[in-house]
Amino acid sequence: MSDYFVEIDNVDLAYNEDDESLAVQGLNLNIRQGEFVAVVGPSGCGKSTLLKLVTGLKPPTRGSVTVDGKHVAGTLSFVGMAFQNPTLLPWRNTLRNIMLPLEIVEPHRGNLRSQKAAYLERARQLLRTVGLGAHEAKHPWELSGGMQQRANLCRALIHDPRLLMLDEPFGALDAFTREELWCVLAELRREKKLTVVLVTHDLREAVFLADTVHVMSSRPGRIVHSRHVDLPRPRALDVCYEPAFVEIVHELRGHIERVRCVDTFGGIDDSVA
Amino acid sequence: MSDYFVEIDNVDLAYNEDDESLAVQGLNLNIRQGEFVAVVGPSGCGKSTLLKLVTGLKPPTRGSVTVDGKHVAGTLSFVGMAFQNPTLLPWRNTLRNIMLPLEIVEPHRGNLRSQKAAYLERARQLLRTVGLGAHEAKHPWELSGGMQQRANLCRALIHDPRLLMLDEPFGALDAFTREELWCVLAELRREKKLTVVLVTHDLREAVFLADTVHVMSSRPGRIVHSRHVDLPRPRALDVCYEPAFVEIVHELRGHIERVRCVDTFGGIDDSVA
Amino acid sequence: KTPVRFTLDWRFEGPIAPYLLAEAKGYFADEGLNVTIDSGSGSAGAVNRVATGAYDVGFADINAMIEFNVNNPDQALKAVFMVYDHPPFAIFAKKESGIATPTDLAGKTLGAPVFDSPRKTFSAFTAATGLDEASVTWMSMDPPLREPMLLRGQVDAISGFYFTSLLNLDNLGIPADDLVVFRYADYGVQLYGNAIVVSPQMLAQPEVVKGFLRAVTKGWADTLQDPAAAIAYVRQRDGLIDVDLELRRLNLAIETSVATESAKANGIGAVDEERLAKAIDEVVHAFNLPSTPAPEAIFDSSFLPEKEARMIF
Amino acid sequence: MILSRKNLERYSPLIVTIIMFAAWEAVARLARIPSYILPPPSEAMMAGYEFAGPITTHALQTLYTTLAGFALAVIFGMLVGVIIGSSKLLYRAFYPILIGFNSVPKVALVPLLVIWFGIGTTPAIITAFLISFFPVVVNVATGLATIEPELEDVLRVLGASKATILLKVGIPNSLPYFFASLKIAITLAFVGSVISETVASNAGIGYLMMSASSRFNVPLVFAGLIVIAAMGIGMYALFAALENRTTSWAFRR
Amino acid sequence: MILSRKNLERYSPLIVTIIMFAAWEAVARLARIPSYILPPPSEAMMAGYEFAGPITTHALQTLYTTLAGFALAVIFGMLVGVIIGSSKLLYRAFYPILIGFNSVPKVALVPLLVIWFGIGTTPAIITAFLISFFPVVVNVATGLATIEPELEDVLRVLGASKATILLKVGIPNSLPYFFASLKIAITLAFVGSVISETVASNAGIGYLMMSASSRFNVPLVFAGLIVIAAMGIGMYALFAALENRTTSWAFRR
Ligand SMILES: Nc1ncnc2c1ncn2[C@@H]1O[C@H](COP(=O)(O)OP(=O)(O)OP(=O)(O)O)[C@@H](O)[C@H]1O
Ligand SMILES: Nc1ncnc2c1ncn2[C@@H]1O[C@H](COP(=O)(O)OP(=O)(O)OP(=O)(O)O)[C@@H](O)[C@H]1O
Ligand SMILES: Cc1ncc(C[n+]2csc(CCO)c2C)c(N)n1
Ligand SMILES: [Mg+2]
Ligand SMILES: [Mg+2]
Repeated sequence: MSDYFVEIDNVDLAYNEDDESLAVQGLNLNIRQGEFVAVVGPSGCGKSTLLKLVTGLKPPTRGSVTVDGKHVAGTLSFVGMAFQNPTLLPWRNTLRNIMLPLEIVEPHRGNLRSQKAAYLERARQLLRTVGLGAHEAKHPWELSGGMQQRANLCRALIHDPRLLMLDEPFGALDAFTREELWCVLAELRREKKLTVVLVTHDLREAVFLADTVHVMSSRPGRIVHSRHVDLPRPRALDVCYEPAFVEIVHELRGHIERVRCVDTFGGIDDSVA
Repeated sequence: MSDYFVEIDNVDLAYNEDDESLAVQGLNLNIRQGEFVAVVGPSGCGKSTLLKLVTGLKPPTRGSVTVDGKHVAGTLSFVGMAFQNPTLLPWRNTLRNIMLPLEIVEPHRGNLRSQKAAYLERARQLLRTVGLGAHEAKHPWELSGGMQQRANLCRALIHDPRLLMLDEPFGALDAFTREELWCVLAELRREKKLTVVLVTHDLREAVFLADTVHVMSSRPGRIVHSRHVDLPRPRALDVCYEPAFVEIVHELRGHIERVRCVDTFGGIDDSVA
Repeated sequence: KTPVRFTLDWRFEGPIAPYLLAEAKGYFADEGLNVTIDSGSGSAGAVNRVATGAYDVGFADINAMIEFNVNNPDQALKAVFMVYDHPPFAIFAKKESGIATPTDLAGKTLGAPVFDSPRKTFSAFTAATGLDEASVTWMSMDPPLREPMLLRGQVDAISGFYFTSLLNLDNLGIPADDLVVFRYADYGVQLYGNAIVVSPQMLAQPEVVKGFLRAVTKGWADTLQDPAAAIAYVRQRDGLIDVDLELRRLNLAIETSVATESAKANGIGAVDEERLAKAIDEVVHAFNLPSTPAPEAIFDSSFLPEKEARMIF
Repeated sequence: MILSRKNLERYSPLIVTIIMFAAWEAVARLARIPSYILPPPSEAMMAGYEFAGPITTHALQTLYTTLAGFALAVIFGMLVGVIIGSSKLLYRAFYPILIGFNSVPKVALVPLLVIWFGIGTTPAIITAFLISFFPVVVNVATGLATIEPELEDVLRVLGASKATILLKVGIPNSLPYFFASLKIAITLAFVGSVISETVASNAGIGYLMMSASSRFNVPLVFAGLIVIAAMGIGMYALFAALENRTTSWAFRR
Repeated sequence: MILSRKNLERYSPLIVTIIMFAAWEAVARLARIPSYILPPPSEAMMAGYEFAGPITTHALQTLYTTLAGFALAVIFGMLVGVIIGSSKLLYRAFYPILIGFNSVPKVALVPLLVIWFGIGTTPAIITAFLISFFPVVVNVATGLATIEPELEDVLRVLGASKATILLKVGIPNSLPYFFASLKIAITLAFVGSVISETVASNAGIGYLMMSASSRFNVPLVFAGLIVIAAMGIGMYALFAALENRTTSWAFRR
């Protein structure tokens, strides 16, 4: 048995059975238990698809995905996922949306009735952490875009998942809120020893948080470059201004630019192809 | 008559009639014809609300909104708006989603039948510009998050609106696509002499594109600082590395930080209040 | 040609052969009439259809018509031609139930629709037989349900038209020999049965009514001559009917309700003034009506063809 | 008297009802429509008043059978709707049969029911059930089949079972349409029980109407119709209140 | 013979139908239910074969009246649904009346229709219309009342009129439920026309059944029922095809 927690082995995925064009092709990615991985790449390259593959939401068309030593068939039950679009349930208010995973995932599901008060307090605490303490009774459509995104993040965290999948969780937040939440996330991860996969467009965010940053090619997506971030932990926000940090960001930037350049024949100007 | 195109005069807005807490309070903002305005501020402060006020989607609870010399009552018909969540119609494919405004806004509505081919070509051209040329037949759920956002942007532009309202139009895009679209937008605006209101969290984006950047306070939102950006036009992407540019970004950053500090008693940690 | 809308009391069955025959053979046309014949959904319903003006003429239960006239004097209809001189009203029970005389019905459960004429005139039967009307319990059900309900013992007896229920029961496997049948006419009940009734508007056109009745009389004459041939016209109109069954039904109707002693004596279509008065009294009593109409208000014999023409038996 | 918008909204059903009755009364009187065709509502009301006692008894009987049949229809309708709505195979397999069964007028089956269960309450309940069951099935099935996969994924990623997804997303998502189907179903349930009563029963508004019509008491028939309508509206008010409490999120505007 | 999943799906309605008929046949024969109560389907088929000619004529008549009434129901149902669904005031004002009206069994109104329109085609069409109109109203109104305001805003910001919003967002958004309502409505339309034919007509499956039942030709009654069911399924197949073409977006999965 390998010592990887997540293993993606030469995976292809076609969204439409009949459609030959693949969303990801020849995807290989290994993630160690407790590792914090960031995935970056041009828009539409297959980052969200990657997350769906790991969590079992989409079965691979070819290749295999293994999580925790087991072949992924169907979905797992120790995953927390923040989707790219905050898909909050419109008939639940914010607090009850956050509580949803507790109603589904064991052991919380069984304990929920007896320890209602404790769980409620935990949810409220989490809401406070992201600055939504005063908004727990609001329905999703009464929240601003950034507030929805924060609620979405809370929902991914509430049930203490072992594997955390975050799809651009801070995209709609202002710089300060965002940086604050970086620190919250880093701390949480250290405490609970979470394995995290973070999809983001913000290279600084990727480098600040991750142990390894993977760069994906444009569609059909595959990993074209992986960069280990060897900055010491815990990292303070000041690290962003250190030359080593800036250099990594710069290096990654270069990789993405190259990926997109190839892309000029298949991506941004794909009409030409 | 004043020479402002958009005048927001001491506006309050409460989302719930019975609810006393206001989303924006004492909001004042004037926009000249042809001006490019950026609005920044902490998450949930009322930026999206501001856009809804200007376009007439929400009538102000108190105060008045005037656009083009006329009091806003009901909606206008020369506005292009990209909503924060890309609300594409699920029953239309990407191309037909983009075409929607042409079916509604005069004079296109009247001409659509006779000049179908020309309009289709125009829509396709626009899709190519944002890199979606190969995806026109896809339905919204077959697009990645960033692709949806780009389609959303196209829909706001297709009908040559005089007033363009953009609510974080580039939030889900990678740095390169984003910067490319900055240039597209700046060029378009110069060509058509558009009046643009851009909501964003990216201060570099705001400074690069806007003539004036307004900083909003946290909820209830109002403009606490306005900064004229006097960098010469046209601006190349290199301008971002000029000291004058960096300084403005830094200054705005300070303002937002201050806004959020006040906020410690009502915002991020509003549970304490 | 004068259009005349004619509603039957029930489906296209044997006993209405004369009218279909008259129509098919052009007897109505000969009188300058263009008659359309529609099926009905009950002899009381037929009264209503004529009263409302939806139809000009109906083949309907005269007792129901009397009731209607008393309740709605301004739209009072008139019967102009009596068809069922003896009412086909009857009570049926299975022999095995031990019911042998009408008084045995005391304490039993009877089944019939609420609008069933035999049920509605039951008190005339009880008055004639000495049965205590209050001692029976009625169960209400759709017409086609009553025979199966009797068969399965869910009711002890049913009321119905003699020639209908008898054949229905036969059809279901109970031959007449296994049944006890009390026909109202056999117990001295004076009631009449179905008649041709017309609306007040029609009465204003005596020639039309007369012509209509002439044609009907001819139709009956042909039918009595050769019932089997008459059934063919029913079959022509409704391809679904069972010819043998309808022929039996027609013959039963003729035997028990049409070709009665008094009809043979006075010709088809006529009524006896005295008996009519008694029949009206019975109806008034049975339906608990507030007033008793005069016989002239119920039956108008002035449209009948000459007696010779009506002596067709 | 000038009504505020709010009061106008509150009293609008009453106002419309009154206007409708007034119009009916006017037409019936002015056109001199005889009361054995279409009695003016005042006459129907008077007949209703005169026979208030029996009407009440019969109405309660009808209400009872209707509600019993309706309750069965809701329970089984949801069950079948859930089964059909969550499996494409079962959807394809059973939908046509259901459609076929529902195209058949249930009156035709009442005689069967009467022979099996005897005259009285049971056939009425079953008829009400049979007739009102289908709309619930259709709307629940449609509600489930049109869930947005994105919402479903939120639960699937947590390892939720099909049943859980149904409970947490499927049902709430189709709730507005479930209520819409209840509104259709309750009216049909009334129709079903009344029809069954007209075919074979000694009690209920259906029997009352049948008996009144056989005595040419058309005003009483209409009184019966009005009573049914009133009961239908009463039940609707109940659902509307329930709907307001549970699905206001869907009608936010 | 092993069926592939795809073939299983394709033939499943047929398989279920056959199983159902087989079960019916078995029950009727084994329990020796007399054929005047519940004839086995084979007898019903034979009766149907025997009277194939008249059945065809009557079935065509019923199909005609049903489709005419149904078409009216769809048109007016959409109209009323749109009116009620897009104004809260009108919704509140007219919903109760509609509910009341629909709780009333339409059979009770057939005699009235006969008086006004005579026996035959018109009352059947009107009854089919009256009975099938309400489900369309309810589902269209619900579909419109539950549009997401966000989608609506997309059009409002362009200065679109209410009518345009309806056309571009309201209708497409409620299309799946509109089709659901059509499925309910077509079955009810059949019920309506057949019921009307049993009360007042010389033609149509309703007349056929009535005529057969008054002669205790119960197998023929059931043959009539089977024919109605078959016509209902045929109409459903038509809508299902239409639905597939227009609303596949809502059923993506
Ligand atoms: N439909 C609504 N009903 C009630 N409250 C609302 C509604 N929409 C927004 N709000 C509230 O109004 C405030 C401002 O919201 P708005 O969407 O304008 O914020 P924003 O500045 O756009 O934030 P973000 O950057 O997160 O998108 C928020 O506190 C939000 O909770
Ligand atoms: N449900 C779907 N059906 C068909 N194609 C899809 C579907 N979802 C995504 N795709 C396609 O798969 C490709 C990858 O999509 P994905 O959502 O993984 O991109 P992404 O990397 O997350 O992009 P973004 O940064 O814009 O969110 C895109 O080209 C998209 O069009
Ligand atoms: C009100 C009423 N309607 C129908 C029948 C049944 N019925 C069966 S046969 C027949 C006469 C046929 O010529 C009638 C009327 C009834 N008994 N009473
Ligand atoms: Mg994505
Ligand atoms: Mg916003």
